[in-house]
Amino acid sequence: MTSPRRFDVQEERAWCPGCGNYVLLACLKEALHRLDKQPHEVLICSGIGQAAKLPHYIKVNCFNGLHGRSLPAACAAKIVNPALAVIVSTGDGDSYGEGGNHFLHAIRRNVDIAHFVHNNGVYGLTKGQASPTMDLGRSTPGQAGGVRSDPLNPLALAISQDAGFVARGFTGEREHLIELMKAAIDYRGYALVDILQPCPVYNKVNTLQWYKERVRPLGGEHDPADRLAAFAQSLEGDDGGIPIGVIYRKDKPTFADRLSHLAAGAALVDKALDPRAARVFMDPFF
Amino acid sequence: MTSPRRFDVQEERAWCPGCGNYVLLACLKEALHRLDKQPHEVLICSGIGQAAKLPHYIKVNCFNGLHGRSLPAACAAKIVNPALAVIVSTGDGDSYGEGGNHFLHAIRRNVDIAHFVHNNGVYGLTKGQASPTMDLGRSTPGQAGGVRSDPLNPLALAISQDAGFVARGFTGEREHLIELMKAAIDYRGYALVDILQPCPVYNKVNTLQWYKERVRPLGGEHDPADRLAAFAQSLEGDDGGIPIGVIYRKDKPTFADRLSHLAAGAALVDKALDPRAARVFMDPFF
Amino acid sequence: MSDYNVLVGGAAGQGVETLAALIEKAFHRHGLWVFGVRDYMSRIRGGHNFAQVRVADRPLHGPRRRLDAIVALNEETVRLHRDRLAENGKILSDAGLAVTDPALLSLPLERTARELGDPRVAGSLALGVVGASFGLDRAIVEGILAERFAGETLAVNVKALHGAWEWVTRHFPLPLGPRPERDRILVTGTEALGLGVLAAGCTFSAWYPMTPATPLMTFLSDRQGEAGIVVEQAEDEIAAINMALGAAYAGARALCATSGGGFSLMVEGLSLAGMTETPLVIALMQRPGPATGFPTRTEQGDLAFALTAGHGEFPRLVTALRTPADAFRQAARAFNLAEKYQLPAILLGDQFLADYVQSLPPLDFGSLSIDRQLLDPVAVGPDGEYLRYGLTGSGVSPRLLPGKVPGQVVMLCSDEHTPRGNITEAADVRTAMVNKRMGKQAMLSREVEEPEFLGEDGPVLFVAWGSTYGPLREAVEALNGEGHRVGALVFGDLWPLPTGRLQEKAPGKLLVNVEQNHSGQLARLLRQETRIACDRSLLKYDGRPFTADDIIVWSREEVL
Amino acid sequence: MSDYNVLVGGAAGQGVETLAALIEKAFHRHGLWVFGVRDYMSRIRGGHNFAQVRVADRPLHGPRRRLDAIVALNEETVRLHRDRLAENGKILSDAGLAVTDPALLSLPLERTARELGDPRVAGSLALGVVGASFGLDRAIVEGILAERFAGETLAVNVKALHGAWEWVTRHFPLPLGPRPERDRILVTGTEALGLGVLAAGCTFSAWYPMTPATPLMTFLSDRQGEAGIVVEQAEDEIAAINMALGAAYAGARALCATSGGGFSLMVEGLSLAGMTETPLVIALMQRPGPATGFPTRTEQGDLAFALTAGHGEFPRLVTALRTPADAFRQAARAFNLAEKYQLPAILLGDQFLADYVQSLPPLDFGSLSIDRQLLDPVAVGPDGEYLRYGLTGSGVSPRLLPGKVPGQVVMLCSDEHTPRGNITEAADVRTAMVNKRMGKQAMLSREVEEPEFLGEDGPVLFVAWGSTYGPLREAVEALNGEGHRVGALVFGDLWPLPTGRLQEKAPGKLLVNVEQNHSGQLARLLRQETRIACDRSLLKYDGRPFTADDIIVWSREEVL
Ligand SMILES: Cc1ncc(C[n+]2csc(CCOP(=O)(O)OP(=O)(O)O)c2C)c(N)n1
Ligand SMILES: Cc1ncc(C[n+]2csc(CCOP(=O)(O)OP(=O)(O)O)c2C)c(N)n1
Ligand code: SF4
Ligand code: SF4
Ligand SMILES: [Mg+2]
Ligand SMILES: [Mg+2]
Repeated sequence: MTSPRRFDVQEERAWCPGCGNYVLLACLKEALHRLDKQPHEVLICSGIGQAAKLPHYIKVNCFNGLHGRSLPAACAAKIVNPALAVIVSTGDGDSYGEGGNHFLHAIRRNVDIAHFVHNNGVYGLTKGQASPTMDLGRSTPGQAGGVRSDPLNPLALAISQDAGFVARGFTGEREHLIELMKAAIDYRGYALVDILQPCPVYNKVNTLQWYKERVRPLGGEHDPADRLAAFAQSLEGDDGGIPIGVIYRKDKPTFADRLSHLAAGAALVDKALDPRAARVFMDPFF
Repeated sequence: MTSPRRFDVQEERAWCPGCGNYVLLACLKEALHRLDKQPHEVLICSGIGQAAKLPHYIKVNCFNGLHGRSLPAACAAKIVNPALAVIVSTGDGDSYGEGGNHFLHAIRRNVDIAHFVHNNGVYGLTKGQASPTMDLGRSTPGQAGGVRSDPLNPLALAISQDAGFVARGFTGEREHLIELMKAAIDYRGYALVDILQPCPVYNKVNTLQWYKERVRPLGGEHDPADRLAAFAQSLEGDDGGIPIGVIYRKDKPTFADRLSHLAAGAALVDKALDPRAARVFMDPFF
Repeated sequence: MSDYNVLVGGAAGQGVETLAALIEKAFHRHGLWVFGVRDYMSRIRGGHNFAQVRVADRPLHGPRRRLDAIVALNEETVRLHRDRLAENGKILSDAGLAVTDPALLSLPLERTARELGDPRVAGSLALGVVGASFGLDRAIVEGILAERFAGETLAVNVKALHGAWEWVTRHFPLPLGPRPERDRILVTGTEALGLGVLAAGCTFSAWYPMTPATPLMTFLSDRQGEAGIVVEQAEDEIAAINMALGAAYAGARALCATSGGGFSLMVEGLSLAGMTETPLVIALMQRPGPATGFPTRTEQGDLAFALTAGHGEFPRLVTALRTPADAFRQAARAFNLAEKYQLPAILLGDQFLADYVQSLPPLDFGSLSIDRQLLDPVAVGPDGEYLRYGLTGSGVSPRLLPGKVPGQVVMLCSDEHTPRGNITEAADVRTAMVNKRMGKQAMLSREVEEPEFLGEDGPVLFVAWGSTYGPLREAVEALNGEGHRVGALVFGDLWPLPTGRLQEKAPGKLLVNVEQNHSGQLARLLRQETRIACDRSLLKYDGRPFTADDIIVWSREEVL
Repeated sequence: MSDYNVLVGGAAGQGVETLAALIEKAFHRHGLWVFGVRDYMSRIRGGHNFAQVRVADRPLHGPRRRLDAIVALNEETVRLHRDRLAENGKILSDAGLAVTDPALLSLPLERTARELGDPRVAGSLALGVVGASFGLDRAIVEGILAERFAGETLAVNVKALHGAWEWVTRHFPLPLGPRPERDRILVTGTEALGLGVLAAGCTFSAWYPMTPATPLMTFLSDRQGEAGIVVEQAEDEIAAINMALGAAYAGARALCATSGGGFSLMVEGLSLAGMTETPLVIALMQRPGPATGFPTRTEQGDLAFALTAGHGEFPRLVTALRTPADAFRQAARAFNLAEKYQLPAILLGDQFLADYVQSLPPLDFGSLSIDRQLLDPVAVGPDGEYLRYGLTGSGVSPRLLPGKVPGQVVMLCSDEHTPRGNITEAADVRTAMVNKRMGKQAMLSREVEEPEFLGEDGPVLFVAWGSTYGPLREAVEALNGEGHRVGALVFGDLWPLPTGRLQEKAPGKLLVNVEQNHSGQLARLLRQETRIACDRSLLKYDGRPFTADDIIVWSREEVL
């Protein structure tokens, strides 16, 4: 099939009406389509949450693992079978809360995967507690009296650790999001796209409209190769407008490039296994 | 006692001769002394590792918990008893590897603690594997063929998340380190001091001498209130010299300041407990 | 009125929960005994959710299969539950729905709501219909609305209620008794547990959201201001338990609550609690596993795990919560025992218990006491060095809080340690410390509570634990009523396992374990500790709770 | 030569390990059978470390208490171990040490080293002394140095060896037999296990450093280039197991190795393996707990935990490693069973087994086979949709690797799922999936291996598991030699528990469980699964391994 419909599956979507996840899913299918991918060539990994249900609604390979733990699984799958286009598409609680340590170290490891974070500011599936990106002071079920921690800034964090592709998308800007997704999947190395995804049920402040009034696509005046400029952009918030687009971009060796001991092109998944081949390792013990 | 010797304990130190940990310990005692602290007023939390043995060698309260998990314990202890001066003194593997997620979120939570990271680039106690701060490409026991991940930059990370006190110390600069420690303990909120601590046994590259040739105390020309400048400094490495001192500093409300529902000064540890006082919470259920 | 069972069903987001809660409270306030269960899907909108509200003039302990009325907020509700409707049962649903059924009482709910200008009052309309149908006192029902809504919203809801009330002819003429004083409460297991936690003086609690433990923490969080405590949402469960341990070390009574997956992440911390002899209470609210399993449903699948979770050997208390009232009492007791023996206590609940709602006599706060067993600071002079892990005659080392005695420091140590709390590698110290820690297990085993015996001594003895208490109690009572001499032992304390009553009751009987899991984990434990084997097993692991009917039918077919 | 036992002791960092390893290899290359154990502290420098090298002309299975020689690198070594020295035993130590002892053979090691201009050759000097003392062949010993050193370093070490050799008069005139061919290997448990892992075709392994699992991963890491595999140090154990699962899903044979604390962090992932039916092998190398415990010592404290670790119910294989040769074979078998039944397999080792070194016949790589049970891609046409969790007659769903068949996708799901692998909440699907998963447990129980029987049928039967095999075997042989009719059953497979041989052997015997833990975890498991109870227990939990002597002495006093 040559339309994005080759990625369709018959599966009822457990998302609320009006949820940004629908748009995100549609954009992802379109991006894969434009990249000419076939279902069996793509692997989407996710954790647990509303966002994390995404791979159930698209026909590709799916590793729907534990809450917070999709990044390590995704990196390993890519290492074992480099032919797969590996994408992590999961929630902000998943990526930055429970999975924060893996986020940090996935940047360092630089495996060639794309990481799409559905940033809705809340834990949707567990009914609206604050996610790490929610603003200080907002009351939620679970944070009576208001959030007491500063919001996490994932883009600034990624830039601080020199991630090679750091971007922000918005479900209210479809074409822009599709192209971001394409670029992230195409990028060789770990690519982060934090996606502003309104949750009309639990996040009554950061609505589609609220974002529409604030987002500001980065134009030619921004040089994504300039790390300090990128860092400054990543700190921009409500006042100066919320920048969307590729904030930082840099080419660097991937994990596979650094795996010098594996012959280029040799995939672990295709390795022939033979116990006798290991006999040589016994030699030094005689 | 009015000398730092009031913090001495009779306990054989399980550190190697020439290890930077000895200096770090001595500086910590001196800093506490200069701050006029008494042993019972101080709590040192640590995880597991060579660095993490520190609280056994100083007479203060000690929470020597799990590898990687000292930050949450320290934050909670401070919340429960604000009268304690709470310090985390532990390894780089502990703080940035196993404990990376807590590092990230301790910044957001901004409990009034000081975090001293013994940064030796290795996992000392487990015999020399790379810690997250070790350079790319270095071979270690466990990373045959060399480290394949970029080093973590803890200071850049802390600045990216707007930690209020971000500093680097060096065991080769004692007086400087003592004053940094003092300032960090005095700071109201989460204070990070990443301390360059040579490990003569397992880190043969980043030796005392190596650092001595490279560190560069930050002088008056650096404005620690300037976040972008601080970020730029945190990226400085071997070439431009390794800056030590307070890189970023900002006053902000602490966790306790945000605990508006607890009467100022009321310590949870001193709360009188009475089952009957809770009876009122049953009223709505009649 | 003997025993009515009303189902309210609809899609997630349609207000099933609100309506069911209103109906429950309305019956409850009439002096009837209520028992309500929830069946929710793991999603926020759509799908199919339902609640069953059972009402009777005597205390109720479990859900029932047969329905007397269905309040259908969508067609699917009728389709899915019609077969359970009693012969002269009624279906109440909106006239706009495509339902045709002889039992149907079609109501213009949506239309009226639109006329009233607020679609959200459909719930109050339905409440009015139910209230009027059951002959309730309108003033009481109005009062309940007034507790939930205010101002404009209240006014329009009351208007809806009135409208519905007038519209309805009385379909179930129920001779309701006099309205009693408010001498009974209506609570979920979560709420009773939360009240127990507050009564126990828990001052610090850390958590990470996870169904079905979330409601407990929301309950506590909502009250943190009034109670003057801290409830902190952590970045993950590992942080949560290590925070709780830091807080307990510093002197708080600390709690963690989670479900199986989160508990898995906590078990290293549990081991730390064991090694460092730090008191801690963990509420483990079970749901079907493994992994993510069925997030919103029920199971008793984590008993075996809880018994030995965490590496190495250390003492612990494992207590299953049987009923809301039991949860209240056990919470308070767990905090006391955790501090008395300086060990972790695990309260085993599950989604069924957490979410069901039951009418109860008020909880007795006066019967609880707080027993911290802390060392009196004046007992430690600045001369004698305080030894956190001192080997004393009592078998429990004295516990002092850090910062409370000048000159004294409190050492907590994760490695094997000396009496002072410093790292050691000595074989003899190790042996003494293991003996001390495990000795506390032996001490604790002398004060665990025997299982509750229900019913009659006879040829069949059921054994069970935790939340199956309610359905099993109803089943045993019904079977006794039919003349079958059956009894049941329902365990609360599970570790250390009390074995006396089982050893006394079991001989000569057919033993049947009734458990909400696949492998019969209680039966295994009984074999392990007593070598008494169950003869038959009634096991259920589809995520839905037992009803008394399930047990009765099975028993009649298999063991009676 | 019948049975010699040499202790090498000193502070951490003094080269105890290197010297002991050289001595071991020297004896080994002479066709003697070697058994070496290590006793290290959890520190890098200082403290007291020692190694015991036992040598005999027959296979050895455990350490011995009595010493025939002590090579002391510091005074403390003599102080700590002198009491174990046999009557005409010898102490070899440097003349510079303050040791006075009739057994002393004082050697100018340090001085000579200084003269040779390299203090690090003291080890080779000591090796020369030992080699000469025991009448070894100098060419063989030199060859061993040549395997370890090169160039200048080799030259100075050889010079040292020669010097020492000449200096020493022969104190133990040992008629060593002819030098056999190199037909035997000398390996630690770790090395044998590592060879098994490589032979099994493990292609991906993720870990986080933790004693005593670290040596295994270092072993694999050091060979990753030559073997063409990936060994990745993760940020934490949670990442490690989730990486391993991602790798296994994608088609690798994946391994994790850790100790108790790290395993605690992995158990949520273990549960995920169970739910998603992903094959995985975990080497759990035990050390004394709880919490950090004794990082460098041994215990069998995690059996009960391993049996039920992880929330929810799922099948697993738990196999204890008894000897290095067993570790080799079991590793290969675990990978096959994990893939055959699509479940996690836990290999239970411990520090004793991981670190002891033993002479063995070569491992038989030819006897191993690799059995992946993957679905042939051509069997899945693009028309029929591949169902990852299909309910087939075989009881095991067909496993396909992702990306291998155009048009087909492979769904892995942590929630309860449909045959395709999508989230479901249906009660009947749940029941079917639980039955399928747990059914694999039943299938597996039909191919577990019965415990090995040692010794003779008689009034006393020991039961044990894992690494106590060696000491127990020596004890049983010795007691049999003394005319005591005792036997032992040593379990490898523990879950599902094979019960046949126990049920056959136990009746009428005094059953004694010999375990390296406090609570007798095997005895509990046997009661649980068979209701057979042990009559007596020999338990040790001070972190040091059993010797045959311990078991013999206790048996003589208590049960013979
Ligand atoms: C170990 C563990 N802890 C907690 C949970 C419960 N849980 C499920 S989803 C979720 C939060 C989801 O939030 P997010 O990742 O932001 O996704 P969203 O629902 O907002 O799309 C949590 C806490 C879990 N499944 N596993
Ligand atoms: C959960 C867990 N994983 C692993 C270990 C093993 N371990 C002990 S110390 C250590 C590394 C210590 O490195 P670092 O924190 O840098 O301290 P250093 O020894 O270098 O001072 C590790 C991995 C452990 N104790 N617990
Ligand atoms: S809860 Fe929010 S994020 Fe989740 S599906 Fe509904 S609208 Fe979307
Ligand atoms: S191993 Fe390194 S860091 Fe650890 S004590 Fe020795 S020198 Fe210091
Ligand atoms: Mg979210
Ligand atoms: Mg370190």
